[in-house]
Amino acid sequence: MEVNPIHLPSIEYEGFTSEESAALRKAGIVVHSLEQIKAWARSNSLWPLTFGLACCAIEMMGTGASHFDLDRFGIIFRASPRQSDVMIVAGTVTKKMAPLLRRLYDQMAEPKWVIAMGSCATAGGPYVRSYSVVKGVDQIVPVDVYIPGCPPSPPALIYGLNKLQHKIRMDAAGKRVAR
Amino acid sequence: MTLQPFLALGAILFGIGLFGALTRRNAIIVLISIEMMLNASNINLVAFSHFAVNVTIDGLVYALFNIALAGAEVAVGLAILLAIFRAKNSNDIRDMNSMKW
Amino acid sequence: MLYANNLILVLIFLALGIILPVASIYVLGPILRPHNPTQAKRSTYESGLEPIGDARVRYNVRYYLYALLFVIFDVEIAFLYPWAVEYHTLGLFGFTEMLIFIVLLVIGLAYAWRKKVLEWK
Amino acid sequence: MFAWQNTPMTGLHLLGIIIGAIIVLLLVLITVMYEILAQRKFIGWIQRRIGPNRVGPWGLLQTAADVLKLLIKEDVIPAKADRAMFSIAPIIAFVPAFMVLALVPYTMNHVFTAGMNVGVLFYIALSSVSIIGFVLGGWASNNKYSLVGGMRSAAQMISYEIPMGMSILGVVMIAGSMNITTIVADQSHSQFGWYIIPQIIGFIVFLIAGIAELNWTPFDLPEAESELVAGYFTEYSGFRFAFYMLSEYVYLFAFAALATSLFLGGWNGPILPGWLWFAIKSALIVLLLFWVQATMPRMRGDQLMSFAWKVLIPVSLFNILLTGLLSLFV
Amino acid sequence: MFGFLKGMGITIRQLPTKKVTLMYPNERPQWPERFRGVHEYIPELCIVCYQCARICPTSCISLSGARDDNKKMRIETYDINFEICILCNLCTEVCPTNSIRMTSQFELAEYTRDGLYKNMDWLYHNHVEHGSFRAMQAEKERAAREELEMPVQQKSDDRGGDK
Amino acid sequence: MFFGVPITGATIAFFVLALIIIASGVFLMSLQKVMHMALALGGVFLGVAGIFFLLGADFVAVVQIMIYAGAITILMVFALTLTQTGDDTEPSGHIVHKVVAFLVSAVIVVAVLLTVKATPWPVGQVGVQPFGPNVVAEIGKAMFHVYTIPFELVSLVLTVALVGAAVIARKEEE
Amino acid sequence: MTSTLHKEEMILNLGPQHPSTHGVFRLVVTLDGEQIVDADPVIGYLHRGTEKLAEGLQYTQIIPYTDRMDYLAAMLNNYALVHAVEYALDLEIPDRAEYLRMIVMELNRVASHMVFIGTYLLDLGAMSPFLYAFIERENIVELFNEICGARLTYNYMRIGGVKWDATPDWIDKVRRLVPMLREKVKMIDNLVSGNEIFLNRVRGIGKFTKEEALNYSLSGVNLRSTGFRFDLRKVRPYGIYDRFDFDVIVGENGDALDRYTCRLREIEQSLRIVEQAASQIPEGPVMGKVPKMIRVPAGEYYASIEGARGELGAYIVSDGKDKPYRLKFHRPSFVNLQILRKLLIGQNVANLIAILGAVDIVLGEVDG
Ligand code: SF4
Ligand code: SF4
Ligand code: SF4
Repeated sequence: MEVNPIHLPSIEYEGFTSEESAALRKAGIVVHSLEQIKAWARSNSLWPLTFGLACCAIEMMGTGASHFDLDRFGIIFRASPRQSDVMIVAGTVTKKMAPLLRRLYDQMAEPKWVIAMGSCATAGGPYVRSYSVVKGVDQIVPVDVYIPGCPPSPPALIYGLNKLQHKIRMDAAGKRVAR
Repeated sequence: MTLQPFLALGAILFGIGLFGALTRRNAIIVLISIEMMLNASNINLVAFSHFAVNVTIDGLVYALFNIALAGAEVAVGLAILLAIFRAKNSNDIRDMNSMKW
Repeated sequence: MLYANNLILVLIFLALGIILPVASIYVLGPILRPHNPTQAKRSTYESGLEPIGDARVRYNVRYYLYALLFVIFDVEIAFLYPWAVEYHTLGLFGFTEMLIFIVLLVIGLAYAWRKKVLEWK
Repeated sequence: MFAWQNTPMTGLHLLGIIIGAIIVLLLVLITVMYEILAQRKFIGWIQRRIGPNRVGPWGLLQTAADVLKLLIKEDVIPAKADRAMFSIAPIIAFVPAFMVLALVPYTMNHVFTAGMNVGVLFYIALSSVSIIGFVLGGWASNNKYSLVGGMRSAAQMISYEIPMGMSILGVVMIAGSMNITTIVADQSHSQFGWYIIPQIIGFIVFLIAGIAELNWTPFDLPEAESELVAGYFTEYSGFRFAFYMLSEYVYLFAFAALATSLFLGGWNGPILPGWLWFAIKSALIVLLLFWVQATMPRMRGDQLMSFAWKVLIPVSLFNILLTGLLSLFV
Repeated sequence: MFGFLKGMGITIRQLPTKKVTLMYPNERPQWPERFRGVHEYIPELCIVCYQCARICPTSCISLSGARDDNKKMRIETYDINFEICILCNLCTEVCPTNSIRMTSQFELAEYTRDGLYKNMDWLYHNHVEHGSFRAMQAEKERAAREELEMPVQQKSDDRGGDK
Repeated sequence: MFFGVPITGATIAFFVLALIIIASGVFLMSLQKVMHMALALGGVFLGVAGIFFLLGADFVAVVQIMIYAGAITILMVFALTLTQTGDDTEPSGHIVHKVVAFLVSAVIVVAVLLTVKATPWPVGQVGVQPFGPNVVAEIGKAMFHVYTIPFELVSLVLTVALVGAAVIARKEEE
Repeated sequence: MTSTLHKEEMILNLGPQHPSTHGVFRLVVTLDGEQIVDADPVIGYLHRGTEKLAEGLQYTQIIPYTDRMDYLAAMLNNYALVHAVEYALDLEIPDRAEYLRMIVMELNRVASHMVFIGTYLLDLGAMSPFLYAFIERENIVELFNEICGARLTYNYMRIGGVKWDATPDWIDKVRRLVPMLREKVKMIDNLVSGNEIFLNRVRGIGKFTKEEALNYSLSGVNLRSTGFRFDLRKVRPYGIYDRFDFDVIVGENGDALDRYTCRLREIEQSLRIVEQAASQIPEGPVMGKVPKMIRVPAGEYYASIEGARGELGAYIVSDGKDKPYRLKFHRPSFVNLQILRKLLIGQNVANLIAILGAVDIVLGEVDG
């Protein structure tokens, strides 16, 4: 039977070579559901790195606080990159900070995701013309979700996090996330 | 089961400890080796007590005293080692040949 | 009553206690988890910076003093327990015996206290 | 009643207790998982928020997701770390925690309770073995936060082990036994009732020392997030980290069980079945700890140490003498 | 000596109190009328005066217009780059015709940066989903305009800006 | 039967424990990093505790775990961190020295082993409780009735050790 | 042989990514055991070049940038700039606008101190007060959201007035909020103020004297905690502060505990101001007569206000254009940070957090 390229995207199963994953992909549903269980666990236990850079960090703290309560989604902040799954870049990334940010990202254990919170992290925001600011954190680390705003309000951050959860699940199901 | 295996085990452990005490340079490791020898003697004490013709509790009490003294010995021994270490910046046993530091 | 049975139970718990982490870390884990150790990932974490110097430096003697006190007092506890179990039968004699024992150690503790061994700077 | 304790061990019996032990293991793991969820919920409520509620009904699957995630999370061993030690340290920390559970008398019929004569001391001895796991983990990571965290936790836990051991002495003196099962049984017909009554000082010391041993707020210095990032397990990821966490929560469980057995009469209680009483009492202890955690700020290292040596140890010694005098003349 | 007990009392008293948490994805936040979410833009009103683009501190508005048959300025393209827009409100403040205004829409997060570059079409349809006070008012205005038979731009279902 | 030894639970346990002890001991002697040695030391101590359990001396076993495997090992670890000198490997001695030491130890061990084998020992049974149902109580009785003076002396020794160790360790602080 | 101690010192980086450095602040501490031998603050990880950017922006356009300096007290930052410009232009501000400004500024001061109290206690290990403080802060933020449409970066003030008049029931809401806040602040205070653990951790820590504080040119609570009565709202009343009755809170010992209690009690004073302002507020316009294009006459101007963290000043050098030739902010966090090194040496790591937290810096303000 012809393999429909749209329905079977080229996801690589972790721990398998590409040929093996191809074979597994043919086998289909079983492995898919394993991947989906993994994605379920991962998306429901996104532990962000405690990493506030600037003003956005205050809104990030506010999101974690009682009024919006990130704990509802199983999101708890971890201070060590080894134990965190997602890096919420909340604030302005300066050129002085950039290598550190990259190192922290590198030190995170896989799988890992990045959320660019606020226009500063997305593209430099108000400081887009500044000499000392990196114009978007995607120049340093791969970003999964961009949340605009300056700062994004807590619900907007939650919206972004939900979108990331959606992406994790969609990736596991082999579907492209809706753009 | 007889007493012999236990005594043999004690002897081997003692031998290992002795070898360590003789060859090692790091004073702390020497101390560790001595502790192993003490442990070997404890095995013997308890085993003797267990296999004695009239079973007595004495061996166990001796072993307890032995452990207590070992604790005290380690505490003081390590304290002295630390003091020497701080004076000479070395814990090589060869550097500890004088009583004055 | 066969006392050994209790020991066997403890032994089984010990075995399970070892099997669980070993199985999950070394057997189940490698199948399920990604593995991609890069040089950068394996670098030591220190607030995002390159660490200055080695972590394994000689450390303050302060901690050692507590460990030392701990050994001595642990020994004391080891002697207190048989006494406590037998306290019913020992009576006043046992009480005085232990009183002497404790008082001596309290003197030691008081000395350490006075000498500011118990301070932590 | 499963009379395995009084018969010679046969193959069938062995199989029986192995299966039983596995069931206990699973039950404990599930309990611990819900302990964590309960912690998040309870503290959340105190903080006027909801706590986990979106994973599974009422968030019941939250911890399952967390554990599963940690299992499938990459396991990083830093290049500069001492590989062998780094791998083995969490196991050293976890195994004693789990072994302690063999001694907990859940019900009157002591199914799956090793009635060891040295029961109480066994707990103390094992928890000091766990400390080695913590300090070695900190050392092996070759990370400064870990090192300081490991040293701190070791210094703190050994300091509080002394008052812990001493506070139990009073109970042992009254019961005349170190066997936990015997102690619990004794409380049903003791002239004092539950031992919390004659041993109130001992209980308080035990509680404080136990909280400190668990690295629980306000004694959570080793993991002092605001200072040492994550203490001795800063460099740990994935399931090794999970085992550190697990050993902590298993100890929490064991501590609550021990407090229940030694001071609160264990399974004793009217009407309800014994295991339920046991569960209720230990749940109350656990909730008390959560409550304390939600309220207290953290102590400082030096204060923590002086508190152990200058307050708790003298008080527990005093308690021993008091108990001695009391049972001499009463 | 036992001052900490007071604290314990306070925390336990919070236990039964009403929880303040907003169950966001199920429950929508009640933003006030002036809330500055992402903009909406009504092309019919715009007179292409460039004031908004000029005041914008980050220069994230780009627009172009041309004269139509009636020699009136008509907007042709109007894009806001939400990568760098800081939602500062200055553009809406200076707009003489109120054709650019803020909505209470905050649910904007994209998987790509390009997705945050929003065109006139997107901005025009932005208000509809969220029936805040202001959006409803805008809807009313629009209805009034439609009665006056002002031409409305062709609707399109595609909101993506990354085309 | 295995080399003339009947295979019972106790025998298996003994051999496993002996293996643990000897392996840890040999590890201890052959390892290079001092921290690893501390860990191996813990293994030795725990193995010995297991032997005590096997011999029915459960109280001594627990004390062994508590003091040796717990307290003393922690003390060692602390001492080792305090005396780290950059490279954490232990300088190994001269090879001749080692050989001589090995011979001396081996001779002693073999001599003892031969003596042990030659002597007729009484035969007991492992696993039965030889010390009565409650070892702790027995020990308590013996210690507080028979060994009163040594007991008090121990407290004296401990006090002296406490004071002495504190003074020595403290001295360098100032 | 004299014993030279051979302890190796350990150099530890705290920050920039560290849970309790309040942002991207880096502190290189040299440790002997847990004792701090040396401490070297490293800043600049959030240097965004605000002042340079301001040279290319019109005065109105700079206002959003001030929001992002001390992002915990954006209203006060707004005011610092518009106040300086108004001072330069000698503008008349309508009364209602002034009152609204006072209300939002003092509320913002309360919110900022709330964050301080919350994060400080979080640093000290207490979780709940942090969340309680954030709940109350959220109430204030909601009010701001209502009056200007943003939760953190308000961009509310304009040269010559304020952007929005209050919504019809806004003033009422403020009036209702004040007693509630008062109660809740007391609650948060009760939660820890009696706690022995807390007191022992902050009492006598990070102490400095009046003279030292002046030598390091500290301002704000850091200065007042030593007993020096200096509050720009009193000594050089700007705006309409002279119409209100409030006290300047001073401490006695100049330690971390004093700084904590000073902030706590300042909340009370701020609430008093808010109360008075809310009851006196007149009707009227909220924007004064302002030229369409604001051009500051050539010259140099400096005006300062009492920010949430100390003297917050704006220094404008103008060449008569619509954009400043040079704009410099006197940023209190930056100045207050200087004393940190002195305070830290000789302390232990746990105290480090207590001291750093009590100085109360905001990195956006430190780095500019
Ligand atoms: S996006 Fe805005 S609020 Fe966020 S860090 Fe940048 S300037 Fe601050
Ligand atoms: S809100 Fe501000 S940044 Fe955004 S487009 Fe308008 S003026 Fe520009
Ligand atoms: S200011 Fe208003 S009218 Fe002028 S170009 Fe912009 S949107 Fe159009």
